[in-house]
Amino acid sequence: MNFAVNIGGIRMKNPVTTASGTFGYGREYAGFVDLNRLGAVVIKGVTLLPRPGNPTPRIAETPAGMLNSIGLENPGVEAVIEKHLPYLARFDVPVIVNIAGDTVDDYVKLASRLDKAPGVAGLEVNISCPNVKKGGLAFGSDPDTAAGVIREVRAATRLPLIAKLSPNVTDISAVAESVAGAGADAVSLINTLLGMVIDVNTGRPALASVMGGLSGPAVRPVAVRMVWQVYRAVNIPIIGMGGITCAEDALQFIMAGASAVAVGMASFVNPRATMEVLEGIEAYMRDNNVGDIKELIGIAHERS
Amino acid sequence: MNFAVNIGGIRMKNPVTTASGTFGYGREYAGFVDLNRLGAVVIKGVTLLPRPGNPTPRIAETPAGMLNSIGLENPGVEAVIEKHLPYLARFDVPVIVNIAGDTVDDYVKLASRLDKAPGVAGLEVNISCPNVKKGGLAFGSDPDTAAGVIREVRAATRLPLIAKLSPNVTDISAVAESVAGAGADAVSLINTLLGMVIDVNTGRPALASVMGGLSGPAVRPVAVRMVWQVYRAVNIPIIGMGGITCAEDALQFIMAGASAVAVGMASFVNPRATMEVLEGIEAYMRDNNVGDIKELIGIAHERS
Amino acid sequence: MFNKKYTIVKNEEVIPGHRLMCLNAPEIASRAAPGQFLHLRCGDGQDPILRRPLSIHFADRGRVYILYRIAGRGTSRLALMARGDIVDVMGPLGRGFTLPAPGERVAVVGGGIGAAPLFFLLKKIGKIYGKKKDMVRVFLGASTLAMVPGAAQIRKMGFPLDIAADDGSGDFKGTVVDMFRKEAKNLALDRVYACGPPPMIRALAGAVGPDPAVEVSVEERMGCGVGACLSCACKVRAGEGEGFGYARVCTDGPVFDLRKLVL
Amino acid sequence: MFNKKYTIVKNEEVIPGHRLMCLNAPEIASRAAPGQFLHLRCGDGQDPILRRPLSIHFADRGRVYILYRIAGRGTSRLALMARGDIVDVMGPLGRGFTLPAPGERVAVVGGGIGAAPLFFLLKKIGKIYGKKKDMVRVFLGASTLAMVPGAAQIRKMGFPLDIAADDGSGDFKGTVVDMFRKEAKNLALDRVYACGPPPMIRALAGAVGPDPAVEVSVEERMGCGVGACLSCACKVRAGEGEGFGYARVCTDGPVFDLRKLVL
Ligand SMILES: Cc1cc2nc3c(=O)[nH]c(=O)nc-3n(C[C@H](O)[C@H](O)[C@H](O)COP(=O)(O)OP(=O)(O)OC[C@H]3O[C@@H](n4cnc5c(N)ncnc54)[C@H](O)[C@@H]3O)c2cc1C
Ligand SMILES: Cc1cc2nc3c(=O)[nH]c(=O)nc-3n(C[C@H](O)[C@H](O)[C@H](O)COP(=O)(O)OP(=O)(O)OC[C@H]3O[C@@H](n4cnc5c(N)ncnc54)[C@H](O)[C@@H]3O)c2cc1C
Ligand SMILES: Cc1cc2nc3c(=O)[nH]c(=O)nc-3n(C[C@H](O)[C@H](O)[C@H](O)COP(=O)(O)O)c2cc1C
Ligand SMILES: Cc1cc2nc3c(=O)[nH]c(=O)nc-3n(C[C@H](O)[C@H](O)[C@H](O)COP(=O)(O)O)c2cc1C
Ligand code: FES
Ligand code: FES
Repeated sequence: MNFAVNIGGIRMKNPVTTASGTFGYGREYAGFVDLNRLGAVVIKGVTLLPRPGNPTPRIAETPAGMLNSIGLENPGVEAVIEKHLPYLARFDVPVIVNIAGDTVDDYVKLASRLDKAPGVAGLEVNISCPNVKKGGLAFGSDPDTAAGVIREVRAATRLPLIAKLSPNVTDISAVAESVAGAGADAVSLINTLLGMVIDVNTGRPALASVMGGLSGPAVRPVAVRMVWQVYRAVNIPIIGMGGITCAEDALQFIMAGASAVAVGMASFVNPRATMEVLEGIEAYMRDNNVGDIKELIGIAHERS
Repeated sequence: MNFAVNIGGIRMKNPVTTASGTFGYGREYAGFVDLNRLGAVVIKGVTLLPRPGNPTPRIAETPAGMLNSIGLENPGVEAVIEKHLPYLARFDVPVIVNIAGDTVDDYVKLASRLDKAPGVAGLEVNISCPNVKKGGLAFGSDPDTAAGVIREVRAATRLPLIAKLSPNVTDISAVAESVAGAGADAVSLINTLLGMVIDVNTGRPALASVMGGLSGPAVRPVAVRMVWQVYRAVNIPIIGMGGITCAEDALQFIMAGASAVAVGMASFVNPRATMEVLEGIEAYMRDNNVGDIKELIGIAHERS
Repeated sequence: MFNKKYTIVKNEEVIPGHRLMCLNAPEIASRAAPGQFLHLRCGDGQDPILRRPLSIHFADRGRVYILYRIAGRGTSRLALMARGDIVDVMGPLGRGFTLPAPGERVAVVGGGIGAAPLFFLLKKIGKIYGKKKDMVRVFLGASTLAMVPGAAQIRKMGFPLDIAADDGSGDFKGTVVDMFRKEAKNLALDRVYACGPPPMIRALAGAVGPDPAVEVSVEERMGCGVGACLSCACKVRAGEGEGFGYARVCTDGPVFDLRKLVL
Repeated sequence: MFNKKYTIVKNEEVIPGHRLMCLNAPEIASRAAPGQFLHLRCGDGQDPILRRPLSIHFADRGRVYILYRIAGRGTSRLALMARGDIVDVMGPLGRGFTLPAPGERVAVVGGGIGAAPLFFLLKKIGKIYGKKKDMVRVFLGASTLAMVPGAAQIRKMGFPLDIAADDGSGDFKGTVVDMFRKEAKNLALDRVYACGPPPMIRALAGAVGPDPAVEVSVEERMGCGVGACLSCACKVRAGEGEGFGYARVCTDGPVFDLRKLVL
């Protein structure tokens, strides 16, 4: 059986990767998961300078999901290159760095810095983070601005570029087409849905930052729908994510058109979730005589 | 204690109403709920002519929610006026008719027909239904088209108008402002999020119509966030809905800025959900010495 | 129509992957009719969130029984419950079977777990027919003999029972409809009652001939169970020719005249 | 650090609204240190979906104990579980308390359910101190005497215990920090260990004086429990002056040097 997929130039030995911000820098889960067995590791979003992140509470539980407003806490790109990439280089797994900026220039600087760093297989350009004041979400909400970021980043690096799209838009296909046109090698979706919880005992928002990003099984139907729509709109590969907890969930994304899948908050609940997804996909393929994972990508379109 | 609220001219004795399409025409739940105790009844969406609705399966269960693609099955406005409004007229409860059309003209005809029908307290203009091919969602996705519908309907009736907004937009405040400017007396939100489930055993979409509308507790954080945003954008009352199952859920919406709340799919799970929400709000007010429900509307904005 | 919490008296495996649950539910038991169903919550949280419709397998002396196949998330949770646990139940819901008049020649046809509601129907028919149970023929089908629910009880009630099994372990090798087709020719049936998966119902429609009145119980995904949400639509003929409309399985059915259905 | 399913040996109410759960978890028991915590799933579905962090109350002979307050959705589900049920546990997680060297004068201060992890700490201190348990003072506080968990056992272990109760039913009427402030003056403490709600920790910071080393256990909402998600941030001083950064309660803590925290 063949599980290998190629995500815009990143060769993954299987389609299972991690959602940025939910798997730290890999080492946090190394006690539970053999990192060599992952298709790729996508690390926590990195910015040019260190960021402290938002005040707490940063998370709130919601029905079949959670809100987060971490606020891109990270030690900055230099520290990531120094401290975290060398650790990951020990493993036989492509490392994808998720980058975030306040300005287009931030993204460009990050890309050209990481272009020269060893051990980077590709960049995931986060134009969809709902948890920072400037930039982030704003870039991803409009097809033209989104394309602007990708175009500039494209010029700054030869690394494979994955544009991470926001679900908080009227027409995700339009954004996907636009970033594909601007040179993205792949798209990943979805980032979190903007949401909010109020603590009725205090009458205050449950998160210190008022709003946060909703993820988890609750959002999966929205995510599968968006993958479906984007598959029809663009020809570049899709990394699907949003509420994947098991192989069946992952297969929904693959059948909707994703070439790879990322496991997000499910790792918090089950630290071996990535491995169980992988093993479950293998079992499904065995049981259904599917010789190559590529045979499953997008099949629901033919059957609907 | 005072529970009465006024939703753009509709006097409700308490803030608890039903979400269109989840409470039939009232009579289906009359065995479980004393309709006289509801703040208002919002009935299933009605169109000019009868509609058969979509093929089955029309629903799929999702984590803490469900997808539906009923496709606005209804007997048409004349049958609703003849068969269903007279039944509801027996009760001491304002009846709000949810209207849907394929064209602006459909909405106008519906509004002028219902303007003359007895027993209609107001119209909820559904510019956000994801389950019909033309119109519906399309009207609600753009501030200008949305305003266009409301402006024409406004000219056709003196009934209070509630614009029902779609969450499938980049900027719900913009749509809310636009319909308020066009003459809506209130807004209701949210309608369902567009979603999809794939049955991995068949490789086919679980719904016959491929996509459907996601509702239930899963979407509540998105709905509360949108009510919060719209409260800051417009001065007309808001009916909040999306995953309300109990008083605590309802209070989140009220504290975020909703003057009334609608119970949707929770009635399927617990046919007395509307009554339990109402009783729970009363208990909360008693326990917290709140003399008037209006004191709670939007308080989270002051406290954040 | 009630919505109450009832105590489980029993919840036991009867055939592999199938359980019989007995509830202490006097209000429902005294009003239930064959073909009606219950709408149950499978646990007290939101996982799963929707209720599950399950036919009334039998009701008597304050107790209501359901016979269910462990099919997925909801029924798996039901299967974990034990004597003394509480279940939130709406019921009895829907329109059941029209009972036969004494003297009518009747066939009762069930496929797999579809047989669940037929047991209650047979009990009522038994009361109506008294000693004349040989005017009633029962045909049940399954993959193998051991998977036919309640066969012994049906025989004990005095009904002639024929079992079709795909693997030849029954009285007939093949589907229950094939068996029915073969037998029915000679029976001059006035009424047929059937319940089973959609392919079986379609096959039956082709096999049953124009004479008997045929009632079938239909399954469709349900939201509310009370006619409010229009989830459970099933296609029924409207007017002459190709015209159709949708009926609600939960309140217009689940039992329908087979000839009114668009299959 | 393990993630396994363990069997419940006991899950009993010890004080109103609080339960003591004993798990048969040998891998965890043999590695656990005072101040570390477990991250538990409260049920096998998605309601609630996140794990819940609970301190290790005690661990010995293959068994691990947690003492928890029924606070909401998750702990209510835990409370429903019974002997023989299975819980999915990650642990032992986090950095625990630095144990005292024999001879150091120690105070252990707990507020409410905050006392939970201190019991395990006292067991270890007891081993280190042998007969010299009078060099250790234990101060616990609660609304009323009956709400102090484990008082009898702590006395049985041989530690001098003072109880502050808001309603005057204890040795001192008022908060545990007020009692501590009054007593500590005369104690020339080398180390203080504390655990309790944030207001108590803040009050303690004002009461403790510059001399003793002070370690406190901090609570924050958690996602992963292993340092990956950055949910559980707590403010710690960085450099001199006003500067601060965030530490992760789950892996940098939950036990922190009080003077490093920005409260
Ligand atoms: C009127 C009626 C009577 C029924 N009587 C019985 C009975 O007596 N015994 C029995 O074993 N089964 C019966 N069924 C089928 C039973 O409802 C489903 O097997 C059950 O809902 C599956 O739930 P699950 O969570 O275990 O499976 P899942 O597959 O996890 O269910 C997911 C969703 O699909 C729906 N669903 C799945 N299968 C069916 C189905 N066949 N029909 C309708 N909805 C379905 C569920 O309600 C749920 O919303 C009946 C169905 C109907 C409509
Ligand atoms: C390191 C650590 C050790 C702890 N040890 C204990 C202990 O030994 N005994 C005990 O009774 N409690 C302890 N707590 C607090 C305990 O985790 C919460 O009471 C529990 O998570 C509440 O969950 P719930 O579902 O019952 O309440 P809910 O209010 O329904 O919880 C909703 C959400 O808020 C979070 N939450 C609620 N209260 C707290 C809190 N105080 N701290 C962190 N997260 C919270 C929950 O984890 C969940 O994500 C500890 C917390 C931490 C961080
Ligand atoms: C705690 C947390 C932190 C996250 N941080 C990032 C981030 O830094 N960059 C990013 O692009 N996405 C981030 N995400 C979004 C996830 O990568 C993913 O898109 C989203 O959570 C949906 O997947 P899930 O439902 O499986 O969690 C974060 C999500 C969570 C829950
Ligand atoms: C089965 C079903 C049918 C619905 N039909 C309509 C409709 O006809 N018109 C409309 O405006 N909204 C309709 N809705 C949307 C609800 O009114 C409501 O906006 C949505 O379900 C969110 O509320 P909930 O999460 O409480 O269900 C329908 C929802 C469901 C679940
Ligand atoms: S299940 Fe709602 S109408 Fe039948
Ligand atoms: S809980 Fe995830 S970093 Fe601490």
